[in-house]
Amino acid sequence: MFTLLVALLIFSVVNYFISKASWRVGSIINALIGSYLIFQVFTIPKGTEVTIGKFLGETLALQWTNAGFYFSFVSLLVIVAVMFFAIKWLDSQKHPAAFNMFILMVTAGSLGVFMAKDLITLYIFWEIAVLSSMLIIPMGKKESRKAAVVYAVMSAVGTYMFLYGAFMIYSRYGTFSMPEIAKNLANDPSTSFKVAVVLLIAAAGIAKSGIFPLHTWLRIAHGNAPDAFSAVLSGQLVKLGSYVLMISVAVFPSLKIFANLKLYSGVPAPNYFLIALGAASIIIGTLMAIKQDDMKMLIAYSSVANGGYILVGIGTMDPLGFEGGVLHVFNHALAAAVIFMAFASVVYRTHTKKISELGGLIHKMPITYIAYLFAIISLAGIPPMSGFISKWMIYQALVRKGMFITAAIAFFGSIGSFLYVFRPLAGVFLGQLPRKYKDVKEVPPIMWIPMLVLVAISFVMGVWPFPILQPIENMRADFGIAPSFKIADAQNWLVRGFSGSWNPVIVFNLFITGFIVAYILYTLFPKPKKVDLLKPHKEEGAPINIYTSGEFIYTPELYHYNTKFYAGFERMYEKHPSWEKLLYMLAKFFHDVGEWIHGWFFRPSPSAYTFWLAMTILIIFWVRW
Amino acid sequence: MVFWISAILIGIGVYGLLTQKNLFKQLISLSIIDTAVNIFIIAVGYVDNGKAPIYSKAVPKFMEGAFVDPLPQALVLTAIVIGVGVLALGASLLVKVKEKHSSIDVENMKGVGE
Amino acid sequence: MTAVYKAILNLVIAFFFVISLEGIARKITARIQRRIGPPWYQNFIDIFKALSKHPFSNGWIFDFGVLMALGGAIATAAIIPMGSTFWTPFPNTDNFFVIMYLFAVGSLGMAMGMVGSGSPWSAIGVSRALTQMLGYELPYLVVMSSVMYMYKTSSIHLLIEKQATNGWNLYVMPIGAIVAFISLIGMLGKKPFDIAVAPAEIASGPMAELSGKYMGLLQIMHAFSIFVEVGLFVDLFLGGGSLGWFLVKFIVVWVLATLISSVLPRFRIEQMLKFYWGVPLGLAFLNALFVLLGWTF
Amino acid sequence: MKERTMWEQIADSLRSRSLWMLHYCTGCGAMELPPTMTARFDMERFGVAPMATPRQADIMLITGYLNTKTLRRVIYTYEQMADPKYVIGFGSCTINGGIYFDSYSTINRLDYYIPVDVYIAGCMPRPEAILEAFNYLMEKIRKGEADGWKRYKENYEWYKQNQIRSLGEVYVHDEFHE
Amino acid sequence: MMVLLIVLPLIFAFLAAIKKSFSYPLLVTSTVVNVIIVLLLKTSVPSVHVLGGWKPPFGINLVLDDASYYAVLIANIVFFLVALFKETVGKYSTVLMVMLAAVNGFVLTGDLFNSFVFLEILTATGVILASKRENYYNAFKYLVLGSLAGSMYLLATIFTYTQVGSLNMAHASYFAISEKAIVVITILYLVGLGVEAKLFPLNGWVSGVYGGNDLSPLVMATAVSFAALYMMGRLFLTVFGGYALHILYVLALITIVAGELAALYQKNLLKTLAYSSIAQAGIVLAAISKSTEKMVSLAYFHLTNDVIAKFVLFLVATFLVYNYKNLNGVFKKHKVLGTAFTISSMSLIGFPLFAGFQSKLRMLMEMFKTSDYLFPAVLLFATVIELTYLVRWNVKLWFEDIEDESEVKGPALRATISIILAILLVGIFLAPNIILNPTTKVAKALLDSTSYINNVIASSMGGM
Repeated sequence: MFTLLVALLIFSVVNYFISKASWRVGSIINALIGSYLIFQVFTIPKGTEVTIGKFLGETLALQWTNAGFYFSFVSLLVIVAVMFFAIKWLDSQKHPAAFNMFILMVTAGSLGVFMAKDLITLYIFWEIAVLSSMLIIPMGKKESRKAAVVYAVMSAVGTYMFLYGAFMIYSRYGTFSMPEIAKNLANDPSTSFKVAVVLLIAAAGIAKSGIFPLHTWLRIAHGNAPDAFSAVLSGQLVKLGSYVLMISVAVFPSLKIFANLKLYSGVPAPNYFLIALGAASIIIGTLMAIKQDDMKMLIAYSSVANGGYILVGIGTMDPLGFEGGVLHVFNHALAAAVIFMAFASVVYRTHTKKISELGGLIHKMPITYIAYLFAIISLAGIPPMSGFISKWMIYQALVRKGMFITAAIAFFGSIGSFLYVFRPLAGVFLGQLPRKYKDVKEVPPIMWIPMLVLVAISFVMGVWPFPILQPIENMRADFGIAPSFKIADAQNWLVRGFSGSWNPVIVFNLFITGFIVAYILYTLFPKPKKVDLLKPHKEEGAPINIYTSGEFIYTPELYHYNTKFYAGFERMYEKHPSWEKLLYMLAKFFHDVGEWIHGWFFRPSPSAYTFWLAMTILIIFWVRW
Repeated sequence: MVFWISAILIGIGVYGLLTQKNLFKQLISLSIIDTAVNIFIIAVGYVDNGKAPIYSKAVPKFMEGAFVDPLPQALVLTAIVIGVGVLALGASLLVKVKEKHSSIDVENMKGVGE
Repeated sequence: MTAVYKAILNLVIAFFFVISLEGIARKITARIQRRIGPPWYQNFIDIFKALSKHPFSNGWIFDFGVLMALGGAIATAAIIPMGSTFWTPFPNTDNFFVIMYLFAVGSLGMAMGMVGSGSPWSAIGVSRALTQMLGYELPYLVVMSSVMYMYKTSSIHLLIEKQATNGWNLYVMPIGAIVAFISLIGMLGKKPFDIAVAPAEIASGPMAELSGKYMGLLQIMHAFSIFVEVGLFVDLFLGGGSLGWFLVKFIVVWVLATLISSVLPRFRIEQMLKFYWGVPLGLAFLNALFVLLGWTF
Repeated sequence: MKERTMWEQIADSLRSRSLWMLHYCTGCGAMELPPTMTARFDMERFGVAPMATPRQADIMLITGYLNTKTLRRVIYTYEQMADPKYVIGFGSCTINGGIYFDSYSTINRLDYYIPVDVYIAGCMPRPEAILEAFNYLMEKIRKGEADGWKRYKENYEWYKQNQIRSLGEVYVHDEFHE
Repeated sequence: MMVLLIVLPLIFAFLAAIKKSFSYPLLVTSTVVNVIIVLLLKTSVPSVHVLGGWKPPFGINLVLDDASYYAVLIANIVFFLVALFKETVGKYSTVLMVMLAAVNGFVLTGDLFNSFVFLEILTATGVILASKRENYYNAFKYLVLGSLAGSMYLLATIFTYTQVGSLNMAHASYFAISEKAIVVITILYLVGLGVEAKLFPLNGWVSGVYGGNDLSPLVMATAVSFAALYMMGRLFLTVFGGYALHILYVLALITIVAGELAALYQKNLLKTLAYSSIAQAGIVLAAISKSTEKMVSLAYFHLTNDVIAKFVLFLVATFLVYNYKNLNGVFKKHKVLGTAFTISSMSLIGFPLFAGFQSKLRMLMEMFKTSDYLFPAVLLFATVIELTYLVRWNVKLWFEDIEDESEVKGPALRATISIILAILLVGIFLAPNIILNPTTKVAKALLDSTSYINNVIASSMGGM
């Protein structure tokens, strides 16, 4: 495993030079390597352990666990799809060679994180992933430079809190190895220490997966990163955060650790705190996503909300909730990746990501549209896509636990997700095609095939979820969360909740039946006359042929509703307090302190220097005597 | 007594550095501090009624307390040299400062913003 | 196989029963307004007339949207238990959340197809409809969670069975039932909450471009939706009952909703949201609190 | 008249029982519609209901006079209605221009431009007359005689010619419409 | 032989003063010879050289132990590297030679007053270097602060003399000093050395001097800084046996925060780096003040990494600043320099794969072992801020759209040296022991004052 990672890292540099010669070759090689890696993750036997080396007397090691397998697999699905996508997409980019290098580094870093057995290895690979992704982000448009900095800082805040926590653990138990830490924590009498440590470890996940206090980087980073890379950011890198959150509540068995700290219906207080943060992210992500005009930022906020779902699910430590949260990782990864790739396709053709400048692209890019449509069905959690299964599990868990407020927030986020995913659907793909895009074409197959493949996977897993549920069940058994309780019942085709179940196959069949019945009805009755919505584009002087109150309209984009889509609702919270502004104020505060220090101590004349020298002497004497 | 003088001189120097707007006056203040330190050093080596540390008729052989300590005097010589060097360096710099910033008054200097 | 027959019966009842009820509702409204009103079968005529016309299609997504809407509604209507375990077509799949989300397929299909027609009126209407969904679903789902929490199951036929021993939820948790009923009116898109269609302002909103059979199919879909929505309320709060009783309760709920809606004017969209997130949501949480504390009848 | 199939007969009888009306109100005639709709006369008992969009409407009720500006809209809207569709000319303005007959811009005969199935004479016609017209139209539909929409298709060239002669061209392009 | 390290550059400097045109070749020669001498001296560690036959404590002695050897090695290599850049050195060859002598003397000397003299020479030459590119006012500020600090240093030395009766460090270390006196002495030394060691709030000169021209940061931020921080360890650990370290600790923590915040505010690349080097000095000082063998060793390990990284950063930054008006996207034209810059800054932040990671992480671990929770918190906070501005600069230099269209020919030597040093940083990550082993010896030498005294005393016992 370690050789694999090192080979990836080294090859990423080699690939830079290959890509310098011909970036297309480089990207094809990347895609092939990625495909090979997917194959590879299935072949590594579970429980394999590899020692990397020693660091300050502590052994660093990799371990292949069920959780690592699951997360690696999901990550690789997303990354490989993007790699294939990039083969063509990269010709719109300025730095293809560097992109090829860094995306391979991201892969290596992420896999390393999922394979890590101890916190320091995790940290090292984590930073590799952060560093390389941080260097891809500024390849985008103007705003992306700032985005990279914000991303780096937020990530660093979380990471260093993680590091602090890791060292606190080390100073107490003398080990970094996660299984041992789990054992030690379970027997530790000091509650405050355990709470502090778990929350500090979770901080990295909070920052990375965009949970409430540290969520603001998602908007700017996902919104401005190179378009296809946003798919990796949202679909994969954010999941590193979910992984760490899972470590902090599940690998360190919070139910055992905080057995005396159960707050409400068996949920320990620190978990409850995390759940509260997750709930806050759901609210913020949903509300902010609803009002975005920039489609990438919209989905960025949706990633905040979905990160919240994952955290809420995992945080309950209920078998259903945990499994739902972990499954939501898969669903959101695929959905977000497809959505961002679809947007990348749109931007690739139209060069804008403002919803208010787009419209009617379904006439020109139907395949992209289909991919987007199924992705949002999954994201909104509507059967028969797999997104529903995870949401269902999370709801079941919340209802069973009687966590009504959290449940209400989750419902709010879920219904809100209809609103925000529909906004790009209506604004970008449906409606009237602006005249300037009349010569836009569908993207080439190498770009849409990856999207459709991901969508197909999500669809199949929605109808027959047991292959993806099985690894999660294994994972749950590893963590000892009610291992006797079986959720996925493949024999009876059932997904079981608490005394209530459902059969995804029946639901799918019903849906298909309904569709067929509807289609039969449809064909029975008179054939429709086609209204050509593109007539004004084709024929000079033809008005659009839809209901216009008898008015003649020749400019289709005037008759397209995509600005302030939910104006009535947005108006209700337009004067909301902005956390982002608050964080900027904090940054400004540090900046001002810097200015103050600079102005008082560093800039002035010799007199001031003398003054400070004298003051130092005097103060020290005063303190000493 | 001499200690006090040197302390007062240091005070004067520091006061000058703190209050003077003219860079050359600051340099002079610096020089005053230097001198004060030198006086202090000399004072440290002084022994009441001590003679110059040379074997002479008065003090033909080494006697405790008869000589003033010769080492501080040696040190002071070096320190003075260094002080002069610094003073010269500072003064030459000030010439250049005057050329570049058209003044050696802190408040009137041009182009030293930031 | 019986499951299939039961599902077909569901659909047949949904079709004939609900469309008649819609006609009756028109009649009731007319009587309240001191009119004679159309005959009770007027809606059948309307639907078949619409189906017989020569429609316009605004592109394939328009067709697909309508099909998806109807398909989703049919699928959902097929799952709904009609008052008892016996009349539950799929006892393993009648999970509340499954129904709610399967139901959303229809809404999404409709929204997509209608916006796909290219008319801004439709888009505005859909935006309102979705916002409205945000309004009524929240208190409804909270109440439903407390019901499910109380009986420790989310399977609807089990909830009906539990009510048979425990008494109707209408009595057990009256506050919850009231909130659910208020939400039901919003769900049905009846009068105070029909801003989404508002014919006078936005040319009947989402339906602005629907002609002929599209309109007809959508009316059928609407009928199935009503069956699902009212059926769920009857199952969960009025204790279901045998098939006959189920239909009687269905009529009662429907008539009550019609009576209320026919005397009320229309809410603006943010008024609607403020209304739902005010008292009903508060009551829903209160109900949840009562359930937690065990203060149920 | 062609023999209708059974399905067409059923469809026609259904159509006659469910007339959705798009009313084009330019003038004073609109005043007569509220009483027609509300409790006093209640047109809904005949299955007639107002509709907001031409796509769903069966009848186009043109209340009042038309001029060259509004006729374009009427034609445009009429063409957006789904077949079968019927036109009722309401009031003498649609028949001969009414009291504005000699204006330079008034349209005197509506049926030159779109086929009218029923005219209601009078200035103003009372709600009773309107209901009578509906009933008459229903009867015509039931018999399969209300075939204005077919005539429009068959004589499309002729109608277009008339339209262009009076209007120049049906679709206008000027600074207000871009 | 070790006296040659001081004498040779001085002689060469005099020669250069006589014949100006030879000055640059003389500089190169002297640095090369010095490096060779240092390498040859490896075998004679530890040893004490007694000047002019005056045995300690009466005469001046030069002490070459593990600590001073390492400092001399670094300093001379830095001077050698700087001497390679003919254009940058310009007319300042002579000054550099004097400075080299001063640095070597400052590090090697075993005599307090002698160290004062070298410190003053160091300041004076530093001022001259700082005045390059008409940076007179900043140089003057440095002069005032430097000589003021020199006076404090001198005062402290004299106080020591009154207490110990000798100026020899070994003696000062050997004899107990009265409680009252040692407070005064250590505080005056703290202030005196603090200026050179960039201790807050005595470090006002740094930005002006480092940010003023293209030569002074290269030397001052690396060699001189290293020498000063070495002296800090020597005085406070060896000579005064760990006295006043808590004051140093507090001041160092403030230095870290203040330096980073000022750097965050700063818009000028060179000054940003200058403030960053203040913060790094703070980290080193804080680590020194823990006075355990591991921490001190890590302090110098970190300092070494910082010196390498800063050397590369300043090497690249000075080139950019003085060749382009607008720095946006400038690395697109100089990819190698850019890579070196990025690697060095990442190392400074402490990303894995680079040397800074090793030192920072080890330091954190060590701090936690001694259950000091404040320093790690400050260190991590500082790292976040450091990361902010360094990433900001990297992004700006790599990715912003180019505004200054002028094309300066890529400097091959600069690129080679910077990339080699950058690769060295990666190498240090992979094999940290190449630095850690020597720094562990440094720490041992600094902390073990008994053997230091024994060394010096032994030299006085034996004959010449």
